[in-house]
Amino acid sequence: MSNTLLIKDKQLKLDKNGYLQELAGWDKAVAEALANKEGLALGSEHWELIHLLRNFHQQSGLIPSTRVLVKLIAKEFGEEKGKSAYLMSLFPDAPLKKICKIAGLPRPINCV
Amino acid sequence: MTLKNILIIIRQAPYSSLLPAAALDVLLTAAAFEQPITLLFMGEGVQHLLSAQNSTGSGMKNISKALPSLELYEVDQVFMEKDALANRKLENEKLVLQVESLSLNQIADAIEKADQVFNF
Amino acid sequence: MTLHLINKSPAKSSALNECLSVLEASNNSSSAILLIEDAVYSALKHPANMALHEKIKKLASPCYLLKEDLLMRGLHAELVEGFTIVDYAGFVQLSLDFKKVQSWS
Amino acid sequence: MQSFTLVVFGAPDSQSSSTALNYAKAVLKAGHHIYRLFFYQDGVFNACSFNTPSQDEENSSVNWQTLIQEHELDAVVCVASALKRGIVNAAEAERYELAASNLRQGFEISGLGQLIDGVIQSDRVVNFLP
Repeated sequence: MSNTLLIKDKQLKLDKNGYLQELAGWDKAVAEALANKEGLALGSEHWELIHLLRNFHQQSGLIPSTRVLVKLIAKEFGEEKGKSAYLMSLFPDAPLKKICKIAGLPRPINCV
Repeated sequence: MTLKNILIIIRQAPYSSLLPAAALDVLLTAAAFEQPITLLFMGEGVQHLLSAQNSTGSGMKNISKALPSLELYEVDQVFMEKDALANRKLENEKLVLQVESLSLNQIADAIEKADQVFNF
Repeated sequence: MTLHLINKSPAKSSALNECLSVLEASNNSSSAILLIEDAVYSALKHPANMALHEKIKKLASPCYLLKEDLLMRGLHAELVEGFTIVDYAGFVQLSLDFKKVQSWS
Repeated sequence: MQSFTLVVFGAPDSQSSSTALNYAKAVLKAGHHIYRLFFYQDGVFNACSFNTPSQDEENSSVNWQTLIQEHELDAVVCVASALKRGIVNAAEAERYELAASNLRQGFEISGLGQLIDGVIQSDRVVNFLP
């Protein structure tokens, strides 16, 4: 069944996979709570990528593939960080799904 | 992997049809498969390049927002039909992306060179 | 070496007209056009179609009509000359005679 | 023998869906191979098992299904188009907590990548536009 994320006075509905149902309810506290559910504590490096992805989505309307996200990171923060290993170290296992979930973006539909 | 030259032609105006958004999805997927891609705006399709669009609240996708990001997808062959803007008195409008123009003759060549054309 | 497939009436879509403009400007005459569904109305002897017919006549590329779509719409006598009629088997064969099929909507 | 991928854009009650079906039959009759049928945009409605046209009308979904099953064709329904239009298999119905699943047997839900794979693998790709 659907679960709910409780943050102070806010109640946010999550879908079965833990994604926000109403993306408009997202804020930093929500991101931290969502990350917590994934066993992650958000540091400045996580935030850097979350803001990058949110800005990219807002500007382009696109959810990038992992490969494109890595290139976007490289373009923005340099080749050192623009590696899938870096993304993987911050958002382990399924990095794209995980970062989308925490950043309050739609679940990426795997087109391949 | 076999590479196929894929030419995607967008000829429908924005918002009148779902086909341009479908064409963009085909393009992004073909890019994920690392196929050589060319994108061409023809006829009414050049209207997608106008930057003054705002579809907020309409429920329609504004695909022009995605065009400046195509470079990240390694799609750098983006063209428009020569005269298509001028014929619509749009040559002084601001565009979301600077693209090269192709004459009809060059468009015919691009079609001949492609292995597959998606003309939406 | 392209088979251009068009399925809209010329009254509703500029597809045929735009396709003809590209073929006119092409150095290569080894393409063809196949009109299916409502595009078969383009072959009617009708003043509105005259400009299209002039373009088609000047073109080196052959122009085909899908038989089943003509019959479905009851079109026989009123067609202009210069079109070749093919059935679905011919449609498949044409798809193979050319290097690729490009659909216009 | 040549291989074909057909892209079906039209809903069951559109002529473009029926053109694609007739074309598919003609391809098989001529002894060629259909590598894949790809149902895209409104074409995904052909994969809905809830379609119930009046008894005196053709059921395009059933006609497609018959062809697919008789010739064991690979019939892929674009997942993004399908979800938007409420066509789901059991797995998607569970994932999105929907009341029922309605994908017709013989069809399979997958991504747009299957269309690009069709472009790469087959000799001809024919788009049946709406």
